[in-house]
Amino acid sequence: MSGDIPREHALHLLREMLRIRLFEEKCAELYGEEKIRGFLHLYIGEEAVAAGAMQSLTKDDAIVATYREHGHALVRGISANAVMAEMYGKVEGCSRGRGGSMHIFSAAHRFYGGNAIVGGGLPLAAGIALADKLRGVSHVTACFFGDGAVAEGAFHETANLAALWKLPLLLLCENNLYAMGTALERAQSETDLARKAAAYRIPSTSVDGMDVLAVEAATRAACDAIRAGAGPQFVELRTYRFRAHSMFDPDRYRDKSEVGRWKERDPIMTFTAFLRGRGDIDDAGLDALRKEIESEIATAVAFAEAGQWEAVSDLTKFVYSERPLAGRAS
Amino acid sequence: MSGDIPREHALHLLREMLRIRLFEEKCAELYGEEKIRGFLHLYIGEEAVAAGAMQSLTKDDAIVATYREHGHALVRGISANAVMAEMYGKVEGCSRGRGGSMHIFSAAHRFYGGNAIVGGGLPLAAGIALADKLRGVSHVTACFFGDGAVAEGAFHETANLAALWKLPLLLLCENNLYAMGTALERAQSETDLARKAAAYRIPSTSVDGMDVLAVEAATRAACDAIRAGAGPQFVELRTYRFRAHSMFDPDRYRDKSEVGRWKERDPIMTFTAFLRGRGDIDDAGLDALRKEIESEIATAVAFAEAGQWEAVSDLTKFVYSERPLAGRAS
Amino acid sequence: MTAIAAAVPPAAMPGVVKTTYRDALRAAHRDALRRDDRVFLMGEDVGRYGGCYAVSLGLLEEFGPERVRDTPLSELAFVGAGIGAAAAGMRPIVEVMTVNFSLLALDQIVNSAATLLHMSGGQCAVPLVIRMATGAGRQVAAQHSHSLEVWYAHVPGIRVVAPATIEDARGMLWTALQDPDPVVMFEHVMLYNLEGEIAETAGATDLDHAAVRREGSDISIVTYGGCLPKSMRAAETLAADGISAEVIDLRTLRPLDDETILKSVAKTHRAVIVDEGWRSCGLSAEIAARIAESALYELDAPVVRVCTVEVPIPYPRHLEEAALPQAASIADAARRLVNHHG
Amino acid sequence: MTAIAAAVPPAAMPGVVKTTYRDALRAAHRDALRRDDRVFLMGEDVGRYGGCYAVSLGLLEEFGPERVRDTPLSELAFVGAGIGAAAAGMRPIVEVMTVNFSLLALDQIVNSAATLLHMSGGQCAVPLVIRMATGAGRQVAAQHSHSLEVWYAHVPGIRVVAPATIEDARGMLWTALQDPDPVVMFEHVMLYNLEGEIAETAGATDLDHAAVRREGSDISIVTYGGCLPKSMRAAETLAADGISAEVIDLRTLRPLDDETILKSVAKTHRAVIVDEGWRSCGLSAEIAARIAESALYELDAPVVRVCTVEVPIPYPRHLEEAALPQAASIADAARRLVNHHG
Ligand SMILES: Cc1ncc(C[n+]2csc(CCOP(=O)(O)OP(=O)(O)O)c2C)c(N)n1
Ligand SMILES: Cc1ncc(C[n+]2csc(CCOP(=O)(O)OP(=O)(O)O)c2C)c(N)n1
Ligand SMILES: [Mg+2]
Ligand SMILES: [Mg+2]
Repeated sequence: MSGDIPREHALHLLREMLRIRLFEEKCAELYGEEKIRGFLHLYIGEEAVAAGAMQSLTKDDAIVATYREHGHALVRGISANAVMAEMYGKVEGCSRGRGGSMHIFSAAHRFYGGNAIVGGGLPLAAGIALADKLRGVSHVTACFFGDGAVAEGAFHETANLAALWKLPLLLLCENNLYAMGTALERAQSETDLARKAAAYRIPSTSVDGMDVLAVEAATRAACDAIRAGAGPQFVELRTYRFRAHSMFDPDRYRDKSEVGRWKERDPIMTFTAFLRGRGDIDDAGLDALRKEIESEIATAVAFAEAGQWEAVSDLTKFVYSERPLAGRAS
Repeated sequence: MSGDIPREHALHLLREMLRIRLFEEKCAELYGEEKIRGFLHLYIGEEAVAAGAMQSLTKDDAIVATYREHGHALVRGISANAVMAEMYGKVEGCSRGRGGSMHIFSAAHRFYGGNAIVGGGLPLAAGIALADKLRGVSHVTACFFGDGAVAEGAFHETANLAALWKLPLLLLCENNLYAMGTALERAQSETDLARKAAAYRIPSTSVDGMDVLAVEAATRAACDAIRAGAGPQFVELRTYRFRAHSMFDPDRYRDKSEVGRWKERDPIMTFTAFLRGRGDIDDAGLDALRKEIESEIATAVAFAEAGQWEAVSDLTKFVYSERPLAGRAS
Repeated sequence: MTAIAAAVPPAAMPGVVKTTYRDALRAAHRDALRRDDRVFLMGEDVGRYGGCYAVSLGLLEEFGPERVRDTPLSELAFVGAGIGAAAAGMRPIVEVMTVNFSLLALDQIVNSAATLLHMSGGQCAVPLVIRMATGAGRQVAAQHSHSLEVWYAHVPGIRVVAPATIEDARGMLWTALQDPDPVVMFEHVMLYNLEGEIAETAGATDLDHAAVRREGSDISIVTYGGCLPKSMRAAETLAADGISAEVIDLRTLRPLDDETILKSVAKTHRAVIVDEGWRSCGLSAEIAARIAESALYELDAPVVRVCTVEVPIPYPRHLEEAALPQAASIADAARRLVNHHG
Repeated sequence: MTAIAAAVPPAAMPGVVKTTYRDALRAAHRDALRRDDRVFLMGEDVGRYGGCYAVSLGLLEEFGPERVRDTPLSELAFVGAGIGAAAAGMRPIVEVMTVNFSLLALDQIVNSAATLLHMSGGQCAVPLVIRMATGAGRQVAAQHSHSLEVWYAHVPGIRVVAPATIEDARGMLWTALQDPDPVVMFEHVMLYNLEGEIAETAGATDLDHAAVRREGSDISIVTYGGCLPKSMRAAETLAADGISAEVIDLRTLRPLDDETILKSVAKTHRAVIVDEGWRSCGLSAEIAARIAESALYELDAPVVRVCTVEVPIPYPRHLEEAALPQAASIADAARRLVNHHG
């Protein structure tokens, strides 16, 4: 880990990772209590990716994520209250409770979901990038997707389109080595995913996704290139999920020892050690940080608990829009 | 062109190319007369590809082609009679007239169509190859597709599946530089299509598709590798269509001069010159060959003309099979 | 669903010009591209080639490659990109060559375009128009001749329209572009060459109401798209036999304008539904079901459906013709129905 | 369409065992893999993971990775590969995790599987079984809760089945595998945990006939799949009110067994159709249309459809429940219908 990072920023990164971790541990608990239902995909172990990658995005940039997106939403700045209320299915949730865990949206944050079709976010993201490009603004659209998505035709078609049209699209492949129960080498004939991008002439890098600073550096470089007009960039983030694929997954397909080895590289643990080593934080500081976050989460849970169920009479609201958009000219 | 090819085989190649050329010129004429209807996609200019590629396939190998497949059907050994009757839509056609120009089938020749969905043949071909592999037979499935198909998700997903499962699949990319009116460089960010295969660890070669001997050599090498168990192979055949995409295409999107330059490399013309140079054939021989083929085609037209229209009462026949297949065990 | 009012056409002296369905569509595109700089057209061969049915011929030259955008063969990605661009504030028109190829893009249309607004709690509207050709009649066989409008009409969150006249070819696009939600527009391949006259000033047309294309009192023929001209011909034949047929052009397949249909049935007490889709689970089933639900006691005879025979469309002309609804089979069905005495 | 007779079950003393819908499906797979070496299973996570609904748990260990084949995430290619393998003589079972993801494979299913036999003039049969989960009820929101059976039921060239009981979960697969043509099998997600008893010797079940799951005389409830248990519960409630409901389980959605439906309606003169698909252009529309066409004069009241509200399914339980047909709403509809006097 590089030593020249300002203390404040370092602590910010630690905080973001810890927010994801503690938020999701709470979610797992709430799932056990049946407060959260449906599918719940935890990001625990992968926190460095969302925390690091989001640093170089401005508020005008856009984000498209997957069903494993609570972390991304939190780091993006959607409040823990709004995310938690969404997990509960309450009207106060950031998607009005309609989407739940897999469909977190926030127009104010240009956070375009939460997509539960593997690979489904990729074409959408290309379109958002195209819109920005056509408008002549230099925003980046960051699209997160898993190693599993790389096998889908959607990845291939989108990569080609993005490269051909030099779209300002940041392709962030969260390679956690498994697509549900299918290990990467049983899903891809070429397991070096960055080489996929090369087939479209998209510049690519692979980076240790357990190292938040490495993630930040690699994605920042990619963002800079995009803003400089170089077209899409691909960053592979090599990471691992510590938990099962979803709460339904009995996790029979991988060795406990493999999980154990990866846990030794826990991004929060290693980064904490690094910061301790630099003297940026001590036990008391950590304790305080943890307490702050726990309180943020407790507030979020209370907020969600106090939230309202949408009236059944509103069920069909927003199937269609309520008013026509005005034509710009007419 | 390599000089060590036996005369007989050389003449066979010439004959096959000329059969395609003359057959299709006749088809164009018949289209003008409204004997052939619907879409008609001519292969003229690309004859060296089908003629050369088919040489290393045995009768047990399988073939999947596109809507531009009359040439492949003829070289495969489906009679000109059956193909022409199909173009007419007569019951005597190889698909009973049901398919027409785009859907030539022959179970006896393991010729699995004639597919009019761009890229649609690729997954099918992988499945046929999988069936052969599961049965433990060492047959090859050859799948022809265009440069345009390489942009479809179907190509990507199929390539990955084939490589992952080491399927005996020969991927034959007929790169004629255009997908309808869209030039390759406006459809692909990476125009070196053989590099696409590399992204799946599929061995690939590119070859001059206007040189029938080069095509034969490259596809034979690929077939040998497949039969030796090396898994799928990709061969890019660089070719050009002299005619418009289909009979509806006014061909406005490319320069006459470009077409002219490619016509100078007419595969039949250059191969004829090569054979003349070797003393394999002279004017009289060429004349005789042409006459033979013209007579074959005239016979085919007569056959098609004399063919029957399927009874309207048979319209719904073969929507479903007529008898259940017996379970092997039961 | 929002009611999209037709824009008031400018009050100029209405000269009348000859045109075709194809040219009317092209004029509608030109108009839209001129009026709103958020509008752009993308699809396979819409640019250099001019559109596989020549709808967009000349538009690349007029509006440039950014706004008339050729795509690679990748239906899933470019339709999805249209959805994303719409969500991000543009007004894309995405052309898919035919409904047959749109199967490759259905995931994006159903799982994203149709759901984004609802599952985001109202935040993520998708003002997109997807155009595609549909239907048979050109002997292009089983992979190019489907009519799958009914699939789209099944999906909440999208609007489905089918211009069957030159006026609607000219006018529906602009109305559709004003819709804040995704609109799928079906153009029947046999209509492109349709010729007729149109007011020079013709503008946006209504998407909320079915049109009574011919008034009648003995029987209602309910149809849309490519079957409208056939139904009109059938109505003429019937008139010669003394049967007065009312012909309803649905125009919008989702949501259906029940009122116009039921009003007609209440008048004629007999209905033939004509639909080029396959019969089972086709659009005509929905219309028959609605009539049976809401106008059962108005019916003097069971509703009759004239649909495509349930086969993949074969290549030969005589089989293709036999598979499809035809003016004669429509007239026959109508005649039988009028003579039916329950 | 070929009539597929059920294989005669071996004449053993029929002991009865407790099982679940899921286990019955698994037993059916095991059986098929043992009986016919041309059978293999492929799909995402069918092997190591044991199937996303645990249907194939243990089969990899028993039959090995060639016959229980995990695929990458590429629905278009592996469904297409199943079609190709079937055409080349194998008997593949392809599992698509849910109907929602099958949209990615529709091109292969509609443009190839359903057309190959016809457009090849009878040469290229596709004896393939595609299985997929369908339906809502698990709060998995708008991209995982569709019921699109009706789309498949619209397509000539394929057969569509939906086991709603443990016997059918056990027996339909083998019958489907004997079909020379593609069969699409829908398993409702809420049925996997269904418990019950089954004869130890239970074997193939009939695919040609709908089943009368409960006899009744006042009203016919026509349904299938995940709505069968709800309809049975509704019938019980109705019985308590003195209304005798007949419940018909369609079992095969294409082709529909009109005879059984019409016979029931001829007896009860009233029909409620219950279908978890969206109402407009749903399967229930087809059934309503057929009743209106063929049994109009048998009806004492208009046919009523109980369907899913036309929204993308929302996540919260109360909204999901409100969107779907429920025993109570079915019973209500039936009660209203019985009290209806036209
Ligand atoms: C098109 C599609 N197919 C299958 C699924 C079921 N599914 C959900 S997540 C998942 C694994 C995806 O793996 P990956 O892309 O690596 O992301 P990860 O879950 O590891 O973050 C699968 C198979 C789906 N949601 N969408
Ligand atoms: C999925 C799909 N999209 C579009 C089309 C329309 N179409 C037919 S052929 C063609 C061009 C294909 O080009 P290529 O693959 O290079 O083959 P070529 O015609 O050059 O031999 C197009 C766009 C189609 N048939 N299928
Ligand atoms: Mg993964
Ligand atoms: Mg080409």
